[in-house]
Amino acid sequence: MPTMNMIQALNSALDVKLNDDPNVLIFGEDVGYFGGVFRVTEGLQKKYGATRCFDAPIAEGGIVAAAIGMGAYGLRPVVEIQFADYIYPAYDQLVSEAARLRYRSAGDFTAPLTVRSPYGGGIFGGQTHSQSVEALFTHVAGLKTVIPSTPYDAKGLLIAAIEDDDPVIFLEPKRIYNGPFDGHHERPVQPWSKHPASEVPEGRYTVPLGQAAVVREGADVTVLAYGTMVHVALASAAEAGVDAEVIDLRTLIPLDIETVQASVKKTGRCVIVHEATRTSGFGAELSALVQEHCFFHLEAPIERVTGWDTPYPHAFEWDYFPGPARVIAALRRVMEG
Amino acid sequence: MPTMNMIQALNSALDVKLNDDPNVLIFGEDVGYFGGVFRVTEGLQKKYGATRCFDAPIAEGGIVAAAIGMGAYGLRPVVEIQFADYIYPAYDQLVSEAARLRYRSAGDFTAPLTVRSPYGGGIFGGQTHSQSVEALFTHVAGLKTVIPSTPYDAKGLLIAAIEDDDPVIFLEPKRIYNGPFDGHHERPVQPWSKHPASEVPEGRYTVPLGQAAVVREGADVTVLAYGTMVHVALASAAEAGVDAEVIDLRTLIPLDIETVQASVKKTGRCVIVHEATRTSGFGAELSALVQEHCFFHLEAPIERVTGWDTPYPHAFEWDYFPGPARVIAALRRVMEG
Amino acid sequence: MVDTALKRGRNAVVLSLHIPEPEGRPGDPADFSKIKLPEPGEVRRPPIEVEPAEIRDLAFTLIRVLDREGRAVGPWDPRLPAETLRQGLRHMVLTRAYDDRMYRAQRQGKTSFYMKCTGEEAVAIAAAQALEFDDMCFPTYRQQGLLVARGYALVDMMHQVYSNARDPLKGRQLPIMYSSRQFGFFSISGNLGTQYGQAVGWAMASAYKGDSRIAAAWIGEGATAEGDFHNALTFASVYRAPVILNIVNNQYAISAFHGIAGGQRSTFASRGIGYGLPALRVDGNDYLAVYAATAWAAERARSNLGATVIELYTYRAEGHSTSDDPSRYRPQEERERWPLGDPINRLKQHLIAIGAWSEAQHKALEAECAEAVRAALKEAESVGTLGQSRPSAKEMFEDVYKEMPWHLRRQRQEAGV
Amino acid sequence: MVDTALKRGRNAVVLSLHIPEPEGRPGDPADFSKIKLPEPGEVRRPPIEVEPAEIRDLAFTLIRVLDREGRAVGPWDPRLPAETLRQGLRHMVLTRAYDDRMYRAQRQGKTSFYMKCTGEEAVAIAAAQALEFDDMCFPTYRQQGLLVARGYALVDMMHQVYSNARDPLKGRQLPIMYSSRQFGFFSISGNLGTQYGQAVGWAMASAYKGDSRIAAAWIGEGATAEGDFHNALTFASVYRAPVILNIVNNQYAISAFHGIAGGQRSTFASRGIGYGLPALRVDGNDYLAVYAATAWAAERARSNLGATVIELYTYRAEGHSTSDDPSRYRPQEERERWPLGDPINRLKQHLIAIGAWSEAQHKALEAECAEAVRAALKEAESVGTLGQSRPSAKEMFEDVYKEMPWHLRRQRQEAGV
Ligand SMILES: Cc1ncc(C[n+]2csc(CCOP(=O)(O)OP(=O)(O)O)c2C)c(N)n1
Ligand SMILES: Cc1ncc(C[n+]2csc(CCOP(=O)(O)OP(=O)(O)O)c2C)c(N)n1
Ligand SMILES: [Mg+2]
Ligand SMILES: [Mg+2]
Repeated sequence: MPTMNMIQALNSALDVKLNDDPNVLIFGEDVGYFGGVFRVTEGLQKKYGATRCFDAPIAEGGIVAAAIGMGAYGLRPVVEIQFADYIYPAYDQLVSEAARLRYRSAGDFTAPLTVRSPYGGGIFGGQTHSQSVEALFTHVAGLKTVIPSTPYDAKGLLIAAIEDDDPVIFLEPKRIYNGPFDGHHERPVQPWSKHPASEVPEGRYTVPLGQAAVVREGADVTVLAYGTMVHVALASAAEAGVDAEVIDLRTLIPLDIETVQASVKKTGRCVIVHEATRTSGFGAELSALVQEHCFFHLEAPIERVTGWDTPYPHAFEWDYFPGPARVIAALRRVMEG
Repeated sequence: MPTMNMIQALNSALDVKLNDDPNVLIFGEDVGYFGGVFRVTEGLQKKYGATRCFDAPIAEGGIVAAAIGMGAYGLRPVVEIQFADYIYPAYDQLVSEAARLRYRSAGDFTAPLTVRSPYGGGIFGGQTHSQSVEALFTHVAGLKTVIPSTPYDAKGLLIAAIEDDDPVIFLEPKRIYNGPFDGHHERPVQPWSKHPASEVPEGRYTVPLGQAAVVREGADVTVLAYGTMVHVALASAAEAGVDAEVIDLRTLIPLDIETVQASVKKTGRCVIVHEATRTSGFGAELSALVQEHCFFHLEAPIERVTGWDTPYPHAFEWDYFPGPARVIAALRRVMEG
Repeated sequence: MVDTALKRGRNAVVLSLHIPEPEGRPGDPADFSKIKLPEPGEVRRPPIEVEPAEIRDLAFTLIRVLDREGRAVGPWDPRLPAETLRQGLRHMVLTRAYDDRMYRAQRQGKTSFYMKCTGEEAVAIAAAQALEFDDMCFPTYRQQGLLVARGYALVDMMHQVYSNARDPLKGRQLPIMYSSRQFGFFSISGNLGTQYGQAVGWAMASAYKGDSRIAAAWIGEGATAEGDFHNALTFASVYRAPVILNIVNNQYAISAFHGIAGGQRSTFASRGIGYGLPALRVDGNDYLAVYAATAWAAERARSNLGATVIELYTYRAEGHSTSDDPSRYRPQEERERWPLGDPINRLKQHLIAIGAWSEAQHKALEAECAEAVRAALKEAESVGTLGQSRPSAKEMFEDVYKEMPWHLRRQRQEAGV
Repeated sequence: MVDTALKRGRNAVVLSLHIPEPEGRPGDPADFSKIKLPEPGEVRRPPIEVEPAEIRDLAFTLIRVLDREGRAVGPWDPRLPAETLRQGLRHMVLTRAYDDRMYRAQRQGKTSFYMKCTGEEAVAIAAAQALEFDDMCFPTYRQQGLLVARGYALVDMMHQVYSNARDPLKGRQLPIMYSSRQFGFFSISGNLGTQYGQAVGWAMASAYKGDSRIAAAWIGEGATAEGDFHNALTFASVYRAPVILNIVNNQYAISAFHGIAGGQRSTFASRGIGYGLPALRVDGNDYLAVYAATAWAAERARSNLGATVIELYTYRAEGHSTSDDPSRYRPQEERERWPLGDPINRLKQHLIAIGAWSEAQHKALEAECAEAVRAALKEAESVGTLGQSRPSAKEMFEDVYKEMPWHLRRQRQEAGV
C-alpha cells in the first residue's frame, strides 16, 4: 500500500471522486492550475480539465453561494477556503443557506457541498492563519463538522463527506499536513511515513462520518481530542505515564456520543483538548455532554486544555498552543482529583 | 419615575447618549426618519438631525465596517442590525476586525462600537426572525455580549455598552420589548407597566457590564438565564414550587462567574435555560464552567433547557420555545437527582 | 523625518457628512419630476451578440414599449400573440386578487405575516412567460407571480401561508417563503440577497453539464447593497454564467428610499458595467418591455454569451409587508402619481387598443380570478389556518439532516412528538 | 396548468462553462500584446467639479504622464519641484532596499514570513506624497512604502517583522502587518478587503466632525471580489465620503491572474461607474501619474465632492510572498516584458531628463539607502530576530479588552506568565 502524507491522501480522495462521479467539481482560490497553496489539488486540473478544478475569485461568500446553487442543481461541489480564518465572509451562506436549505424547502432542495479548509496553528501563521473555527459551525443545526488526524482518515473521511448528502465543513489541521506533531516543537519534525496511518489505499474507501476512534485504550482517564491534538494527547499520556484512553472524535457533528460515554463511564475522568479559544469552544459542549451522560461516574472535574481566549499571537505560538506540558498537567490534576 | 417598556427605555438610553456625547451617532436599516422597525430610534433623527441618526444601505457588513472606521477615528457609533438573524454578513467584520483591532494594533486603534440587534423568538417570526446568536459571539475573544431582560437594565446596560471602550454585541430580546413574557403564550400579554423594573429614570445611569443579578434568591437550585428566559425561569420556579435561585446573567462575556459560583455552591444544583439551539450554545459554556468551579458541590447533573437543534419553525413556535413545561420538568429532575 | 512636501496648505472647505434625502415625506406632495423618461420605442435593440462595452448607454436609459395610448412601439416590441398577452393579463389579475385576499386573511388573524407585490406584477409574470418552464428562478418574496404564471396551485400557496397540515413546507417557513423544485421556484430565504449568487452557481452547473436550462434571479434595489450582489455579478462575469440578474427597483426598501441604496448617484442597471456585463434598464410596469428584455437576455444566456443585468424600474404600490405602514414615511399620493402607471391597467389598455380585449371581458376576468381565489381559500381553510391546523410536530426534527442524528432523535423524544 | 407560451423551442447551442485562462503559463512566452496603452499625455484632466457621469471614459483608458524618453507630458503632469521628485525617488529606492533585505532575512530564518512590493513602489509612495501627513491610510500588506515615505523608522518596521522585544505590535502580528496611528497607517488585517469599508467609515467620521482630513484605502485587484469592496463603494457613494479608493491591479492574486477577478471583462476602475463615483485608471508605474491622480482625488474629497476610485495599473514583479514561487504559474520573462517598466527606473530617467539627477547621484542614493537599511538592521538584530527575542509573554493577554476580565487573568496565571 502506498505511503501518503495528509496532503497526498486528500489529493487522492479528490482524485477518486473526480474520477468516480462527473458531478463532483472543485473550485477555490488558487486551486486550479497552481494546485492550491498547500498543494492539495495539485495535478487535478491537468488530469481532469479546467471545468472540474478551477480558480475562484477571492470571495468566500461567492464561492459558497455558487456551490450551494450547484448543489441545488444536482452537483457535488467541493470548495476550498484557503485558510479557515477566511471563512467568515461565507458564514451567512453556510449558516443561513447551506445549513437550512433542506429543512426550509422540506427536502425539495439540498446543498450537498463539502467545504474544505486548512485550519489550526503551529505554523507561525499569526492570528489570521492559525484559527480553529469548529465551534462556530457545531452550533449550527444542519451542518456536519469533520476533522481528520491522519492520512488514512483524511482520505476516507473526505470521500465520505463528498458522498454525504448534507453540507460538510471539513477542517484540515494544517500543522499535520506533512507529519504528525506531538506538540514538541523543539524536536525535529517527523514525516508521516513513520506513522502506520500513512498507509493509504489508492482507491475508494470511506471512514464513516459520526464515528470516533479509540486511538489508545486506557483505564484511568478519557482524553477527547481531534486533529493535531490527538497526537499531542497521545504523546502527553505516554509522557505522563497515565493510562489514558484517547479518543479521536473525527466527526464533531454528529458526535459519536456512545464511544465517548462508554469510555468516560469506564475511566471516570475526562480531559478535553482543543486548540481553539476556550470560551464557548467545542470543548464546552463536550464537557456539558459528558457531564450530562456520565455525571454519576465522574470522579474528578472534567478539564479543558485549550487555546487561550486571545487571538493566536505570532511570537507566542508555543505559549498559546496547548502543548504537552499543559496536557500532562491536566492529566495529573484529574488523576489526583 | 416614568414607566417605560423596553423599547422606550432603549430609546431613552440612545437619547441620553446622543445628548451627552457628540461622538455618539446611530445608523442602521430604517433607523433614521422611520425610527426603526421596532421603533427603538423613534424621534431621534428629528431631535438630533440626520447626521446623528440615519438610514444605512442593506449591507450589514458595510454597516459594521463603517462603524469600525468611525470608532478608529474616535467616534462611538451605535449600529442597529435589524434582526440578529441578519448579522452574519457582518460576521467577518465583527470577528476578524472589531474584536481584534485593539489587540493587533497593540492598543493603537480601537473599535468602541455598540451593535444593537433584536433577537430571539416567540413572535412567529419563522426561522429568519427568531434566532438567538449569542454563542457565535461569546466564542470570540475581544467581544462583549450583553442581553438585558427588563427596561431598567436595558437602558442602564445600553448606556454602559456605548460608554465601554470595547466592541459590544447588545442583543435585545424582542419578545419582551412590550412586556415581560413568562412563556405562557396562551395567556394574555402583560404590559411592562405592571413590572417594577419598568420604572426607569429619565437621565443617565448605568448598569455595569459583567455583573449578573440574582433576581430571585433560593436555596435548592440555581437557574442561569438571560433575556426572555429570565421571566420564564421565574414563572417556572414559582409554578414548580421549587425554591430556585434565579440568576439573570445580563452580560455573557465577561461573565459574572462569582455570582454564579456562589449560588451553585450554595444550592448544589443547576439548570441552564436559553432559547438558542442546544449544541455549542452558551449553555454548554455555562455547564462547563459550573462543573469546573463547583464540581464537588454538585448533587445532580447540570441540566440544559434550550431550543432544539433545528431552525426555529414557524408552525411549531411553542414546541420549539423552551417554555415553562420544559423548565419545570428540568427543575423537578434536578431536585430528584 | 517627514517630507516637507507632505505639509502643504489645505483646502479651506470644512467637510460635512451627506445623508441622502428623498424628494418628499408624509405631508409633502409626491414629486417625481426628477425622473427622466425616454419616449416609448426610443431605445435601440442591439443584437444579442453585441459587445457589452457597446451598449453601456442602455444602463442609463429606459426600455419602454407601451406608449400612453397603449400602443406597442419600437424595436423592443416582442410581437406576442394576443393569446399570450391575455394569459399574462390573467396571471397578473389573479396574482393581485390572491395578494389582496391573503393580505386580508393576515389582517383577520389567520396567519402571522403577508407580503404583496401590488404594482409589480409584470416583473415576475412577463419574465415567467419569456422563460422556459424548466429554467430555474431564484426569486425574492415579491415574485409570487412566477408561481402563479407557472400554474402552481393557489391552494398550495395558501397552505404554505397558513402553515397548515397540507403546507408543502411542513410548517417550517414564514408565510410566502414558497419553494418548489418542480415549478422551478427556488426556496425563498428570509436573508436578503443570498439567492443571487446561488442562481449564478446553478447556472454554472447547467453550463458545466452541457444543459440548455438557464437561471434567473431577482433582487430588490435595497438588497443590491449586500455583498451577495457583488459576488453574483463577479462570478457571473468571470464564468459567463447563463443567468439573468434582475434588479427590481421599486423605489423602496421598507422605509428607505432608493437613494439609501445609491439610487441618487447612478442607476442600478449601471452596476453591471464594471463587470463587463450587458445591462438593460427597463420599464418594469410595461409587460411588453419586461417580456422583451427577458427574452433578449435569455437568448444571450442560451447562446453561451453569459449573463445580463436587468433593472426593472417600478414602484411598490403598497406597504412593505403586513408589518408596515408606508404613510409614516412617504407622501400619500405617490402611488397615484407614479409616472409609469400600473402594469395591469397598461396591458389591459394595450389589449383593448389592439382589439383583443374589452372592458366586459376584463370585468369577467376579474370575477373569474376572484372566484378562483375564493375557491382555493375555501379549500385551504377547510384544512385550517395558522394554529388551527398544522403538520405533525415531528416535522420539526425532520430534514435538518438527511438522516436524523442521535441528538435530534433524543430531542424529539424529549419534546414528546 | 402551464402556459403554452412557456413551451417554445429552445436554442440549439449546448451550454458550456467558461473558465478564464491567462495569456501564458510557465514555458510560454510572455504576451502582453492584448494590453492597449494610450499615449502618455493623451487623456484629458477634467476639473474636480466634473460630474462623474461625464468622465466614465476615464475608467477605460490609462492616465500616463511619463513618456518613453522620460519626459512629463500632458495635462496630468503635476509639475512637482525637483526636490519632491528626488524625495520620491529616495523613498522608492529605500523601500526596495528594505524589501530586498527583509526578504533575505526571512530566507535566513530570521523571521517567519515576508512580502515585497517590488515594482509597485510608486503606488504607495507617490500617494503618500500627494496626501497630507495626517490623512489616514488604510493599506494592504503591499503599501509599506507609505510608512517609508512618511518617515516611520525602518528599525521599527524591522522590530515588527522580527516580533522582537521592541516590536511595536508586541509580538502579536504576523510580520509586515504594521500599524501606526501616529503615521496615519491603519492596522493591517490578514483578512483581505476588510479595511476598505473601514476607510469609508473613517472618512464619514471626519466629515461628520467637520474635520479636513481625508482617508485613502488600497485593495488588490484580486481582493476587489470580496463583499467589502462593494460595501465600501456603496457607502462612499451614498454618504459622499471623503475617501480615495485605490485598486492596485498588479495582475496577480497569488497564482490567479487578473481574469479570475473579472479583469478580462472590464477594467477594475470601471467598477466605480455603477455607484456614480468618478473613476480614474492610472499607470501605476508612473510616479507622476499616480501623484497627479491622487492629488486630483484628494482635492475632490477635501472639497466635499466625495470619493474617487483609482485603478493603479501595475505589475507584481516578484512572488506573492516568501511562501510563493511564481515560476510555477506564470511565464518567466513577464517581469522584463511588462510594458509599463519599472517605477524607479522611470522616475530616475525623468529626473535625469530634466537635468535634476545623474547616474552617479543614483548610485550614491542606492548606496545610502543600502547603508540606512544595514544600519537599521544591525540595530534591530541587536535586539533580536524571531524567537531570539520577544516581548513579555504577558502581552499575549493584554489588549484583548481594555481591562482584562477574570477569565483572561486566570488564563494568564495558568500560563504562568
Ligand atoms: C440580510 C438581511 N438584512 C435585512 C433584512 C430585513 N429586510 C427585509 S426586507 C427589507 C427591505 C428590502 O428592500 P428591497 O431589497 O428593495 O426589496 P423590496 O422589499 O422593495 O421588494 C429588509 C431591510 C433581511 N431580510 N435580510
Ligand atoms: C478574506 C481572505 N481570503 C483569502 C486570503 C488569502 N490571500 C492572501 S493574499 C491573497 C491574494 C490577494 O491578491 P490581491 O488582492 O490582488 O493583492 P496582491 O497580493 O496582488 O497585492 C489571498 C488569496 C486572505 N488573506 N483573506
Ligand atoms: Mg425595493
Ligand atoms: Mg494583485
